[in-house]
Amino acid sequence: MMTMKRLINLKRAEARRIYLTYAVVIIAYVVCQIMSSTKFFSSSMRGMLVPICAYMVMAVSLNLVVGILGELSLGHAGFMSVGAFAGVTSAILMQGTITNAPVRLALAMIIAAIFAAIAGFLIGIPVLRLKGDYLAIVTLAFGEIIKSILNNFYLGVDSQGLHFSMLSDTTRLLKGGRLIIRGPMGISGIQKIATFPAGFVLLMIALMIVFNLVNSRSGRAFMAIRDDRIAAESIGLDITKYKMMAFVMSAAIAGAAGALFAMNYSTIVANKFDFNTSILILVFVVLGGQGNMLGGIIAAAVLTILPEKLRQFSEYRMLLYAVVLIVMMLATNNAEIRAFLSGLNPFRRKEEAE
Amino acid sequence: MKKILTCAVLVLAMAASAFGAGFKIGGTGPLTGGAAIYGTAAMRGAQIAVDEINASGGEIQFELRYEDDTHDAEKAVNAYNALKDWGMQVSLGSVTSKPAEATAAENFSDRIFALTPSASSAAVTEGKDNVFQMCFVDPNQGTASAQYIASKNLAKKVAIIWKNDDVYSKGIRDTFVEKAPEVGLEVVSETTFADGNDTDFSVQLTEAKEKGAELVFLPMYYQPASLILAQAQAMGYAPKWFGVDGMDGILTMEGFDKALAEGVMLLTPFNADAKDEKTQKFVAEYQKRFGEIPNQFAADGYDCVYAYCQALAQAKATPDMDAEALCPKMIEQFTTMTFNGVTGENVKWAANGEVTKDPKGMVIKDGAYVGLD
Amino acid sequence: MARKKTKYVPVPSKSILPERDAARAPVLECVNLGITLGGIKAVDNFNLTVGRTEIVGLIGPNGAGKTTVFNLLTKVYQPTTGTILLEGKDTHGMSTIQVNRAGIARTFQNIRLFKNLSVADNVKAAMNNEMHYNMLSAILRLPNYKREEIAAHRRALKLLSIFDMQGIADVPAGSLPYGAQRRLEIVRALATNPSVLLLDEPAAGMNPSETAELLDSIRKVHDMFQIAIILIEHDMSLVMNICDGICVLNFGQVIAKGTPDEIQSNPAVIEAYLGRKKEAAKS
Amino acid sequence: MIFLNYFISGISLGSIYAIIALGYTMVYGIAKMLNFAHGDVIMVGGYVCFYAVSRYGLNPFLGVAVAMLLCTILGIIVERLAYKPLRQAPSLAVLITAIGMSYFLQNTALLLWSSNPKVFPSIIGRGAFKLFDGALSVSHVTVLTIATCLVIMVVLSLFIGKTRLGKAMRACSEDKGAAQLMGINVNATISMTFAIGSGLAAIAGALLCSAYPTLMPTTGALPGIKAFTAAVFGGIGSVPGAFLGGLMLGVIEIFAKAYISSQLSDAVVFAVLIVVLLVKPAGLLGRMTQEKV
Repeated sequence: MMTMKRLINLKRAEARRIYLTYAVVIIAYVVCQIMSSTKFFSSSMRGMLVPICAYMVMAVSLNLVVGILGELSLGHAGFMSVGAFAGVTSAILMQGTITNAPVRLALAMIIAAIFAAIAGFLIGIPVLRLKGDYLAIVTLAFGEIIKSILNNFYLGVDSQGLHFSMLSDTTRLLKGGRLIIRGPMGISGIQKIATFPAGFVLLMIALMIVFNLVNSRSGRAFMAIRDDRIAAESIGLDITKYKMMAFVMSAAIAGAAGALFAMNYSTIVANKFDFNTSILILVFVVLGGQGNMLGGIIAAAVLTILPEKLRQFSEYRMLLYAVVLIVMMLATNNAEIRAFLSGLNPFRRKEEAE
Repeated sequence: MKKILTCAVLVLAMAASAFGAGFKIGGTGPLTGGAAIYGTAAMRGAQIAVDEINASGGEIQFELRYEDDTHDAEKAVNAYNALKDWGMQVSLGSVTSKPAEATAAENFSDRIFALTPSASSAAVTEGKDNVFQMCFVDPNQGTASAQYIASKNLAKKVAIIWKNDDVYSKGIRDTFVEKAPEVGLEVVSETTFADGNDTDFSVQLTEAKEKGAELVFLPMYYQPASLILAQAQAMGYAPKWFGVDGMDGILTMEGFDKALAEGVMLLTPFNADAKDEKTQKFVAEYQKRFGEIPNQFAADGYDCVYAYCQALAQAKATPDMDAEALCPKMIEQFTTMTFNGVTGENVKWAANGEVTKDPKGMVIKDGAYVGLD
Repeated sequence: MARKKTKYVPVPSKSILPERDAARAPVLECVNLGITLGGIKAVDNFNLTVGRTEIVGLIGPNGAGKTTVFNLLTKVYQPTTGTILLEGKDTHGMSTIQVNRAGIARTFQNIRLFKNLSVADNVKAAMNNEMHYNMLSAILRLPNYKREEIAAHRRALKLLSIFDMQGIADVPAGSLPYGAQRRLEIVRALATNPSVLLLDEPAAGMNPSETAELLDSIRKVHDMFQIAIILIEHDMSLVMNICDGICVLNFGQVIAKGTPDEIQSNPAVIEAYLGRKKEAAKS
Repeated sequence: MIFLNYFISGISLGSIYAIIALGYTMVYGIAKMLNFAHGDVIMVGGYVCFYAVSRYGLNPFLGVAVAMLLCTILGIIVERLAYKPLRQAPSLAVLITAIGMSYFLQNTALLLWSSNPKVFPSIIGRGAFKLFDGALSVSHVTVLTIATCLVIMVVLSLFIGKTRLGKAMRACSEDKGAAQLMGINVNATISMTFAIGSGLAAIAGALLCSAYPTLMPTTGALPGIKAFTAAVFGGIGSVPGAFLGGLMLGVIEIFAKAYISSQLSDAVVFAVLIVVLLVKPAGLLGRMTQEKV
């Protein structure tokens, strides 16, 4: 039993990592708020606060599927899209009745989460029968289908209530009605009610959901399925149910993030949430370390700010971004650099005792 | 290599102009990604105008900065904020419609005046008193096209092929379809394409052909249009073709078989073959610098800067005024002044920001534009 | 399907149920069980009755179909022929998950632990079906979450203490030494409250003293939980020592059944099993 | 007759997808990675061919040969710099690197060749075979594409089945560890696979741009994703599967456009993909590997 003594205490390390994550997020928020109020921040930085929050929440959401459940999703922007459209639509509908903007935002995000969860459920049904790369390609396909449908979806409101149509606008709104979703033109004239504090609160809620879930019977089941599907079945874990749970929960979080994101801009189109956006979010997760929430959050911030900071290189900007991306992937997967980094980080799991 | 050199020269030129106290004028547009061609053209057009104005040594001097928005609303707002940090006094908005809608909202709340070269969706200017457009609004183009086709009696049966995930294409298509029955046109076939689905047009063309369309209306940019023309020829379908301002540029594509575009009609405010001195000078300079013939985006960018130059001079504005002070002056000037540029004579603006200029009906003959009238 | 006569010595017809179980119905009955995998009858005509607290050894040369029997019992494969009765109920059409809930738990020949989970979490994952709080309770940390989690943790530690592993409850399972991993798999299987425990080569890779320890532990488990255990094992001393009855497989067929003493003196077994070993030793 | 016309359009589009999908499937089969930069190698092939033919007046077929050579070199360099150091890394890391490489190639192309679309000179002209008094027309490019695609498929199948290197590739795709033990240089085999895949990409580029003659830095990206879908459709890792998947995807896309809705054709294509995967979880011709318990 001597060897056991040298093994690290997983529970304590995990708890430490969770508290560290919360602490970093809270400190970062306070610092940003102070800097923002003292005008020390450039408008460029200030303008990115909300989208960064939204991307961080997306990273947490995707991490639940990729890092905790161990399945690859290439269509996560689809959930974001559903949330964005549902959230913005409901916010527009509530404009008359609920005048308090933060309350409206919160309600819109909840509705967005519900709609995205429904989408997650529908996608879950076929997805859960598949494995590995085939599952990934189906999520990609669903992302494209969602985009395609939203590009052909028309939704209007008038005194008679809601009207919707597909392919072309046949809603025939009464006078005074408003066509909210206009197919490929998306939604215009959105009231920008998303705020940095709202983003912070959403991120904290997302983290709380994921961390608390991970440390519960459901989370154990997710990770058991990830580590060994056959063994998980052998101890009676309902694989389909837990995969579905993780997918739906992840979709709901992504939906809320989508609503937050959309309400930071005056306009939103379905094409924004395409394959490239899904990949971008995946890059956050992979770069931050699968299953590592704090890593994903930091990666989201860095990779959102990076292209802006590269503006001085004008047309070489995206080229440099690509190079940085490749170099980062090579560096984080290089054994020597890894060892060096883990030496720097006192919270990092130590290598296994021999 | 030549291109890189020119770029270097450009950067130097920009750096040089930074020493003189000029108005800081900034815009966003896609300089990378699939839509890069539009942003790059507008930027280059604007740069030529700025250099010309600065070189002439007049009262008004400019510093131009263009930021990449990759044709994305989110990135456009980031780019806009970067320009704001730089100290932008007047704005060129964004080059493409959806990003422009997003930045226009920022322009409105920050009270920074904007004149967008080419963002043509109506939503860009809607409800914003300080956002103006240099190009036609999409709905007007649709209506004007329908009217034009009917009045010249070009066809009765019309097919439309439009881009299903594009604001510009959709905007024109909507008003065209609305106007068509009024002027006695019958839309017999309506088909679409989208990103990632924009290479094969055989179905769209077959349907138009089967339904007996005499004219095919193409509210789209010239890159897919060139594919449509090539595929129609391959299948032996030769209707009349009618395009809008986005079609301009088709003749300048490297390697394009101009015979394919023979007889294509389009409404465009700009014609690179025009014989007037202003256009010729601009086209020559553009070709010299970039080795390409400028398209309508470049011309719009060019005109925007000259329009600003005129407005600022008339308002007796000085570079030490801040954006907020310039804004009401610009609104006043743009709603009252008349401007002559390469994209139109006697250009005027309405209070809602829409431009009034006459679209020129053009037809392509022997690989060049010829006025239709 | 008609019973096939084998060329081997007839299977002993009498039950190998131990005296103590004779009065009670058997917990597990396999009747005429068979499966064809890739055109080969991997297991054929497999009949076995396991008493409620019996320890049965499943032995045979490599590739005899022992693990396939386990895979049939746990429904990793659906049998092509035959029936499996668990507590008298037909398990036809059940999935691995349902069979586990009905009372069969197993370990694996190639260890399949949840490597990144802690030792305690491996065990608690197996207790999932006896916990009832929902996702909302977990997210909001409601009292029933805390109550059930504490109870589960206590029980996990208690189970781990059978193998004296309670001290390493918070260590990642993947970092344990080999022997400990095998033991943890047994604890994890026990945590699902099985009535039949299937152990697939539990002593593989263990040294003699570890094997002796394992033997004690299996006895302890058996006495504590009063469950039936079927084990596949190559270590004959372990099998002969612990098992009430032994079933010998060769080429997918049962060639002998009986008490350890009977098996040791069965000529067919010696020929098929030990004989082969002799040949191997010769060559 | 219209139906037949649509069918031929579908086959024509599908054969382009098929030829791109071959590259995806080969690399996936051996290296088990989704090489998202494959579409961009195709774009590079297209540009090289364009410049060789339009600017330097080379014979189109010579142009394709030059493109093949340069793309093969490009493939080797990319593999050496970006993928080889990640042989031991998790597959997701390689996926992200491939995407980074895709951005890199696109943006390099943007700087080198500008965003202005180039019109590709068809390698065999724009003529068509007219059948049934012109009611049915099949363009020369279509015929060439299908023929090339078939030839490549047959050659590849023979190559993989018969040659030493081909057998080494198969061994690597089955079990890298075992292949290593058998004395196969796994690293070199994977590198060779990339080289061949990139060479094929050049042909795909020339054919893609001949059939649909505009060339932009983003030309390869979206057909790349479609072709990847096609590869999965047919069963990723399977050479005949890529061919079948590509053709079917093309035909489905055209029929969806023609008979369902041109607006929703992409949604229909992807929906069919999902249905196919539900019925055959490893694609049409893919093999399902059962995990050993």
